[in-house]
Amino acid sequence: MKTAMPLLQIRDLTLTIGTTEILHDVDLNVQRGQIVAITGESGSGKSMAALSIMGLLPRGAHSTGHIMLDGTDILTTSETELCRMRGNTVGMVFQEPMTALNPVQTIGDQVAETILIHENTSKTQAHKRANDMLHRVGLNVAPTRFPHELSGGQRQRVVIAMAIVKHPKLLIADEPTTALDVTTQANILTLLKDLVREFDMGLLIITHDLAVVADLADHIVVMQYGRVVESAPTPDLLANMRHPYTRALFDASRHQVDLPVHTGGVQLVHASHIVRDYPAPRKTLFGPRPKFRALDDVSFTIDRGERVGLVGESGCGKSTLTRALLGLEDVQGGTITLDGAPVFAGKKPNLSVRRKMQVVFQDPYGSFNPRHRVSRLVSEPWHLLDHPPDDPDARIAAALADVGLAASDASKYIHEFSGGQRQRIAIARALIVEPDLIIFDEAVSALDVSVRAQVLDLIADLCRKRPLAYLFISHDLTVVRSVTDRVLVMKSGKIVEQGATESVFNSPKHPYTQTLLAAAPKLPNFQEASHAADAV
Amino acid sequence: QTDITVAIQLEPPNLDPTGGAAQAIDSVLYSNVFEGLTRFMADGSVVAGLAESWEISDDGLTYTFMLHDGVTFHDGTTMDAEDVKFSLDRARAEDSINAQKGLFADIADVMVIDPLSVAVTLTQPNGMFLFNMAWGDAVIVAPESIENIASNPIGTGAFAFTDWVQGDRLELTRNDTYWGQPAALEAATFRFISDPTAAFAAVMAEDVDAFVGFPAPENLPQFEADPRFQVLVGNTEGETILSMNNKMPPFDNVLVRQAVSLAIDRQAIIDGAMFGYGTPIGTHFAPHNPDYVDLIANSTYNPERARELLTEAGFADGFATTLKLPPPSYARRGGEIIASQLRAVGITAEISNLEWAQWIEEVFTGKDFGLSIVSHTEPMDIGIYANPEYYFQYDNAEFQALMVTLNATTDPATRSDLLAKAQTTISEDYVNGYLFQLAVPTVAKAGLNGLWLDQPTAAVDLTGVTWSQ
Amino acid sequence: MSRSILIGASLTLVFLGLAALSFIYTPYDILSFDIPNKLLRPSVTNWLGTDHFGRDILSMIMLGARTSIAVAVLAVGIGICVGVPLGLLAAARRGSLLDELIMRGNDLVFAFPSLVIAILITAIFGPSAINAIIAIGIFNIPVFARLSRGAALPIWERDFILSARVAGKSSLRISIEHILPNITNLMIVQGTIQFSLGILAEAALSYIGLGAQPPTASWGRMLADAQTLTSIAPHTALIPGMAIVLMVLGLNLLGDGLRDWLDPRIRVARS
Amino acid sequence: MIRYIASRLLSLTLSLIAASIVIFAVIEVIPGDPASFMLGVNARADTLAALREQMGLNDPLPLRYFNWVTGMLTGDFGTSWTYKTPVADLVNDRIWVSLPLAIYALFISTIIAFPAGIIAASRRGGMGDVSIMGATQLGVAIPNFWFAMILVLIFAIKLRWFSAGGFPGWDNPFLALKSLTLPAVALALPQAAILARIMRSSLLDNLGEDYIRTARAKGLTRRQALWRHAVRNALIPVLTIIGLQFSFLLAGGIIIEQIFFLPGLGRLIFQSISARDLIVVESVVMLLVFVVIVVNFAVDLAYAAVDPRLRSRA
Ligand SMILES: Nc1ncnc2c1ncn2[C@@H]1O[C@H](COP(=O)(O)OP(=O)(O)OP(=O)(O)O)[C@@H](O)[C@H]1O
Ligand SMILES: Nc1ncnc2c1ncn2[C@@H]1O[C@H](COP(=O)(O)OP(=O)(O)OP(=O)(O)O)[C@@H](O)[C@H]1O
Ligand SMILES: [Mg+2]
Ligand SMILES: [Mg+2]
Repeated sequence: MKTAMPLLQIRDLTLTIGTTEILHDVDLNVQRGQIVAITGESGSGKSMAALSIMGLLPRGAHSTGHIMLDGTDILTTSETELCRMRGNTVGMVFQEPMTALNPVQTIGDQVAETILIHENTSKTQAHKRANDMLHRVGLNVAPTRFPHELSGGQRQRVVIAMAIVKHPKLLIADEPTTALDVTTQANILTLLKDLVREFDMGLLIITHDLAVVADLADHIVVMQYGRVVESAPTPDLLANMRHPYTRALFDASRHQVDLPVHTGGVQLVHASHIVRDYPAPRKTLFGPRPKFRALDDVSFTIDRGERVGLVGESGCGKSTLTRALLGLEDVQGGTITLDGAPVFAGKKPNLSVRRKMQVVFQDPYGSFNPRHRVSRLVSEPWHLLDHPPDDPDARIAAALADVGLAASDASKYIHEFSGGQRQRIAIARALIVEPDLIIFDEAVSALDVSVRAQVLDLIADLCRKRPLAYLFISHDLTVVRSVTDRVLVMKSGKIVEQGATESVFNSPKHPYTQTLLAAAPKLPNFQEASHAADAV
Repeated sequence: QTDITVAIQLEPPNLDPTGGAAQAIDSVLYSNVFEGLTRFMADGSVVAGLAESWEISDDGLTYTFMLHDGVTFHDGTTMDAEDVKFSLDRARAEDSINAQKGLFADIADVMVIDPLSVAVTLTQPNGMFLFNMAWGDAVIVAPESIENIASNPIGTGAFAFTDWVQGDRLELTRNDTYWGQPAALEAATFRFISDPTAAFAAVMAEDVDAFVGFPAPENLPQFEADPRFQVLVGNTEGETILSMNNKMPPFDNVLVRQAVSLAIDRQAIIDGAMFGYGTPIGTHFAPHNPDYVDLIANSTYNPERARELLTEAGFADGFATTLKLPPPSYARRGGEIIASQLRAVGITAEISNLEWAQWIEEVFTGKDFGLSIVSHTEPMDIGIYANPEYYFQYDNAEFQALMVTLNATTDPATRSDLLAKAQTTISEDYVNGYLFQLAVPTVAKAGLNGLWLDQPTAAVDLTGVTWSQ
Repeated sequence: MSRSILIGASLTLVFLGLAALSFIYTPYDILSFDIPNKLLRPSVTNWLGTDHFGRDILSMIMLGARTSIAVAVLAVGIGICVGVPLGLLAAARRGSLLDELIMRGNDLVFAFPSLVIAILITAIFGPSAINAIIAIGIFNIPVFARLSRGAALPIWERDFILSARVAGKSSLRISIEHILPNITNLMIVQGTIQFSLGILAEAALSYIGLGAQPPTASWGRMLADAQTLTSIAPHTALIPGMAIVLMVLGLNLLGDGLRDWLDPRIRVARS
Repeated sequence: MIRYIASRLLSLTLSLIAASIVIFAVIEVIPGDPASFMLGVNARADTLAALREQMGLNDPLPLRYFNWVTGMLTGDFGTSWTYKTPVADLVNDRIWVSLPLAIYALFISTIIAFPAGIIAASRRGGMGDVSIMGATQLGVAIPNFWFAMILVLIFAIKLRWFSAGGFPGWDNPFLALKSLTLPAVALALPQAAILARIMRSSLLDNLGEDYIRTARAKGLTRRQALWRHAVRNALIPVLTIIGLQFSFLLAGGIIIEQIFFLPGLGRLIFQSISARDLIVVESVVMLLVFVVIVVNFAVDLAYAAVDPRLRSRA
C-alpha cells in the first residue's frame, strides 16, 4: 500500500559522536498504524537511531541527513519546537523500567505531567486523564503510588502510559521488554499491539529478540555497524533474507546444538528437601525477624554426565539454589550431597567436595577481577587443590586451548576480550580443575545470538570430549531445550515439574509450565514464513 | 560621653577577689567595686582607704583602724567594724581559699572596739602590714552578700556591679551613694579580648575606648601615629625573669647559671619579643622603686665568657635542658629568642608551650623544669627568694636571715640598705636570668584622662577617669 | 591526563620539592635569629622577606612544607592503615554484629566535633607534632573505613567474588586479593583529599599553638605569629597563607583529576 | 515509618550513651589540677585540699560519672569551677551566639552553593561551570581563620563597615546580625564551596539517570527536567552534607569565635580547656555531640520526606 507521505521518514541519516561515526546513511520509514522493528546486534546503533528521532542525542553528537516526522525535519527544528513535539507527536518507552521513573514522584503525577506540559488544563483534569490512561494500559493500582511500590512490568506500563497519554502519532519503544519476564513480556507486547490498532499510531520498536520481531512487526529493519543492511516487510524478509548478516542472525537464534547422547550413569548430586530461608526486614521493633523462604522443599538428583536444565521466572530461587549446591551458604533444611559427601560442612568449606564442582556466571563483565591477568584468573580454582600442579603454564594453555583461545592470551587482562571470549575464559576457569559438575547460571543470557550459538557449541563439544554433568540455568526456554536431557521447572522456590526435556516441552503437565511455554515467543520456520510470504 | 568601654586581656574566672588568684578579678573590681582598709595609688604608694586613720602600738604589734563613717555596701547595708573582722577572719581561717593567705599569716587577733574602730593584733612586727592590707585580696566584704560574691560582687566602691555576660563583657554603673568623691563616669563596660589580633582590630575599629595591657606591642607605633589614639606605656611590678631550677643539675652550679645569664642578649629579647617596650633589669626588683639598685653590669651579654664558664663548669660540649613557657607573648616569643641565644653557646633548650594550668602544675608546683620564663607581677616580692620551696628552689640561709631581719625592721633607711644587700646577693648568685621589667601599654582614645599609667597592682581604676570636651 | 592533574601535580611537586630540598639546603639558617633585620620586605637578599625574628621567610616556608607534609602524610597513613582494614572487615562480615559495631563506632567518631577533640588531645598530651598527627589521624579512620566498606560492598556482590569463594578462598584472602586492588584507586584519590585536609588541620592546630613546637617551622604558626603584623608587614601573613592555599589547591586538583582519570567508567568512555 | 523512627531513636540513645562514656573517660585524664589552677601561684596545700573537697574531685570515678549523667538528664549540668555559675546558664548564654551564627553561616553557604551548584551542573563544561568550579577549589583550599583575618583587615579596619568583633546582644537584632556577619561569611565560604561541589556532582549524577531521559521524552525542556526532577533527587546527598556542616559550624567556629571574640560555645570550650574547667568541657562537648546526633536523626527524617522509598521501607 502506498500512502502519500510516511509518518516518519529518515533519509541519509549520518551520526557522529566526537570523531566516531555511529550511524551511516540510515534510511527508514514508518506509516501510521504500522509496526516497524529495528533489530541487530548490540552496539549496531539501534538506540542512537531512536534517540535521533527524539532529538535527545548525547552531548557532542552531530547528525546530517533528514528526519521528517509528521512533516517537520527534526534536525533543523529548534529545541523549543522539539520540546513541544516530544510527548505530543512522538512518545518514547525505554528499556529499563526500574530506572526510567523518577523515584520521588507518584506515578499519577508523572503521567499527568506529560499532559500539563503540553496543555493548559487544570490539574484535576490532567490527573483524571492520567488515571484513565493508567487503567487503559492495564494498571490497576492507585495513582498515588511511588515507582518503587510497583513491579517491573507495572512500571513499564506506567512508562507506556506516560508516552501515549497525549495520543502521539509515533511511539518509539527501545527494548521495552528485555528486562521483563517472559509472561510479563508477552502481556506488554500484546498491549503495545492493541494500542497501535486503537490509536492508529506508528510504532518503531527496537529489539534484538528475533522471535519478538517476527511475531510483532509489519516491517523489519536489520542494522549492523551503524548501517541498515536490510529493510523489508516481515513475511518478505523472513522468506528471502537477502543479506548474509540477516541470515546469520536468524540462523544463530534458531541454532540447534548437536548434543552427544547421555547414556546414563551413577548418581552424582543428591538434593533432598532443601529449604533456604532469608531473614526478612522486621515488622515490629522487637518482634522475631520474619523469614522469606527462597527455596521450599526442593529435591532432585543429577547423574554423572547428565545435563539438567532449570527454568523459572526471575526471582524464583535459581541463583539461591546455585549457592546452596556450591556449598557457599548453609541451608535451613534438607541435605545436599555430591558423591555422597555433604557440600556444606560447617564454617570451613569442604575442599574435597568443592573441587568436583565449578560454576559459570551470567555477566561476562562482572565475573572477573579486572586487575588480574587471565592466567591468574583461570588458575584461581587451583586454590582448591592441596598442591598446585607442577606445570601451571602448560595447564593454563591447555585449558585456554580447550575453549578455543590462544596460549598467549594468558598474559592479557580481561578488558582486552569481548563478551563471548570472556565467557569462554569463564568456562576455562571452570574446567581447569576437571570438575564432575559445572553449574551454568544464565551463562549465555547476556550474549548476542551469534556469540551465544558459539558458546553453546563449545559446551556441546566439551561434553563430547569427556563425560560432563551440568546444571544449566536459564530463563530462555529455547536454549534450555537444546542443551539439556532433563529439565526442572521452578516457581516461587518450589520445583513444580521435572522430567525429560522433550516430554516436558511437548506436553507440559503443570499449569505454570504451560503458561511459561505459551508466553515464550517462537521464531517461525523458514518454510512457514515463505509460505506466508507467497500467500501475500 | 559619660561612659567607657575598657578592654583587658583576661576575663576574670569569677568575681571574688578574696577567693581566687586571677589578676583579672582585681583588674576589674579593685577600687572600682571593692575597697580595703588601705589602698594603692597610681604611683604605688599606700594611702588610707576605708580606714580613715590608724594607730600603731609602740611594739608594732597592734594596729587600731578608725573607719570612715557612713560607708554603705551597694546592697544598702552599712560597712562597719564587724565587716572588717569578718573579712580578715574569713581570709585567715583554716578553710580559707584566699590565694594570698600569707598576707594575713601574722594576724593573731581581730577585735571590734566599736562600730567604727577595730584593733588588729600581730604575732610579730611586720613592716609590710599596711602594704599588705592594700592588696586586692584584703578588701572588705560583707557577711550578708558573701554567699553569691563570686557571681554578684557587692562592695563599697564608687561603681556597683550590674551585669556579666560571661565570655564577653562585664558592666558597672556609678554608685551614687558613694562615701567619697563620686566617679565622673556613669557607666563602665569591661570587654575581655585576649587574642592580639582581635585586640588590634577592636581598638582600630574603635569598638573599645581603652585597652589596658594591650597584648601586641608591635602595633603600638601605629596607634602612636594615629591622632585618634593615645598610647601610655607604664611600669608594672612584673620582673620578667628566665627562671632556673636551682636544685636541678646543672643549674645547681653557679657557673652554669652565670653562663646562662651571660649568654642572654636582653636588648634583643626586649626588641624581638616586646618590640622595644620594657626596662632591662639585673635583679629581681622594680626599677621605678626608690630602693632599686642597678646591677645589669653583673650579667652583660657576653657569649664568649659564657662558653668559657660552661667549660669551667665541665660542660664544654654544652648540655640539653627544657624551657617551659606559659602563654603570654613575652614568654613565648622571648622563649624562642632565648632558645636561639642559648643554642649559640651550646645549650639546647627544648621549648614546650604550656597553658597556665599545666605551667602551674609542672613548673610551679611540680618543679619539673630546667628553665622557664615568667613575669612576677606581685609588688615587692623579693621575699620569694627566702623560700627554698619556691619553684626555682633557691636555698641560701644567709639570704633567708636577711629577709627575717628586713621584715622586723620598720626604719626606712635600714630597710633600704637591707633591700640593696638582698638585690645584690641574688644578682651575684645568678639565681635567675633577669630580663626586663614588663611594660604595660595602654591604648586609649584621645581625650580620655585619668587612667593609671603604671600598674603597682593589677587594677583598672576608673574612679578618676574623665573625658575631656 | 587532564589539565587539573597537570596543575595539581605541579603545585604538589613544587612543595614536595621544596620540602625535600630543605633537608640539604635552605637559603638561611632559621635557628639563628637576626632581630635587627626583622620584618624586611621581600628583596634580592631575602626573596620572601624576613619575619619578626629576622628569619628568612623562604627558608621558613621550605621547612614548614616539610612539617605540614610529614604531619598530613602520617595522619592519612593512620587513617588508611586502620580505616581500610576495618572497612574491609565490615564489608566481609556485612550485616554481622562486627559490621554493626564498626559502623556505629565510625558514626560515633564522626559525631565528635573534630577540632574540639584535637584541642583536647593536645591539651591532654601536650602540644606537639606527634599529638597533632594522632588527633588528625583519628578522624581519618572513619573516613577510610566508611569509604572502603562502601566501595567493597558492591564488589562483594560481583560474580568474580563468588568464583573466588567457589575456589574455596577465605574472606580474608578475598579481601586482600580481590577487594583491596579494586578499591586502591578510590583510596588514592581519597588519600589525596585527606592529605589536603590534613594540611589544613595542621595549619589550624598550629595556628592555635597546638601543632609542632618551635623551633620547628610550621605554616600555621607562621600565620599565628604574623597575625598582629598584618598591618605593618602584610607579607608575613600573606606568604604562609598563600603557601597553604596553593598546596591544598594543588592536592585537591590532583585528587579530582585522578578521580576522573582513574574512574573506569569515564576511562572506558574516553578510549 | 514509626518503626523506622523507633529504630533510629534506639540507635540514637545508644550513641549518646557511648559518647558520654568516651567523653567522660577522655576528659578525666587531662593533666592539670583544676584546684591548683584556680588558686594560682601562692596557694597553700590546705586551701587546695579544701577546694578539692568542695569540688567533689575526691569521689570515685564511677560515682562522678553517674552524678554527671543523672545531673544532665535532669537539666543540671553542674557548676562551673571557674565561673562559679551553673553550666546550664553559661551554655544558655553562649548558645544564643553560636546557634544563630551557625544558622546564619549555613544560610549564607546554602544560598551561595545551591545556585552555584545548579548553574555549574546545567552548564557542564562551559565557562560558567569552569569558573564556578575554579572558585570552589579555591574556597575549599582557603583556611577559614586566614580568610577571617583578611576579612577583618579589609572590612573592619580599613573600610570600617563592620565591627571587628564582639557581640552586642540580641537587644538590637540588627546590630546583633551585623556583628555576626563577618564571622558567618568567614565560616560560610569554605562550606559553600564544598556544598556547591556536592550539589553539582549530585545533580550531574541525577541528570545522567534514565528518568531524566524519560522526562525529556515527555517534552520537558532541559531546564524543566533539571528543576522538576533532578534537583529534588539531588538533594538527598546534599542534605547529609548540610547536616554535617551544621554540626561543624556549631563547634567548628572555635577559631573564628576566637578571632572575632564572640562569646560563643567554641570560645567557652577553648577557655574551659585552658582553665581545666572539666565540668564545662564535658558538658559542652556532650551537648555538641548530642546536637550532631540529633541533627543526623533529623536529616534521616528529612530523607524520608524527600525520598518515598525510605518512607515505605520503614
Ligand atoms: N554517549 C555516547 N558517546 C559516544 N559513543 C556512544 C555513546 N552512546 C553510544 N555510543 C556508541 O554508539 C554505538 C551505537 O550504540 P547504540 O546504543 O545505539 O547501540 P544499540 O544497537 O542500541 O545496542 P544495544 O542493543 O546494546 O542497546 C555503540 O558503538 C556505542 O558504543
Ligand atoms: N541475600 C538475600 N537476602 C534476602 N533475600 C534474598 C537474598 N538473595 C536472594 N533473595 C531473595 O530470594 C529470592 C530468590 O532469589 P534468586 O537470586 O535465587 O532468584 P533467581 O531465580 O536467580 O532470579 P534471577 O533470574 O533474577 O537471577 C528472591 O525473591 C530474592 O529477592
Ligand atoms: Mg540500545
Ligand atoms: Mg539469578
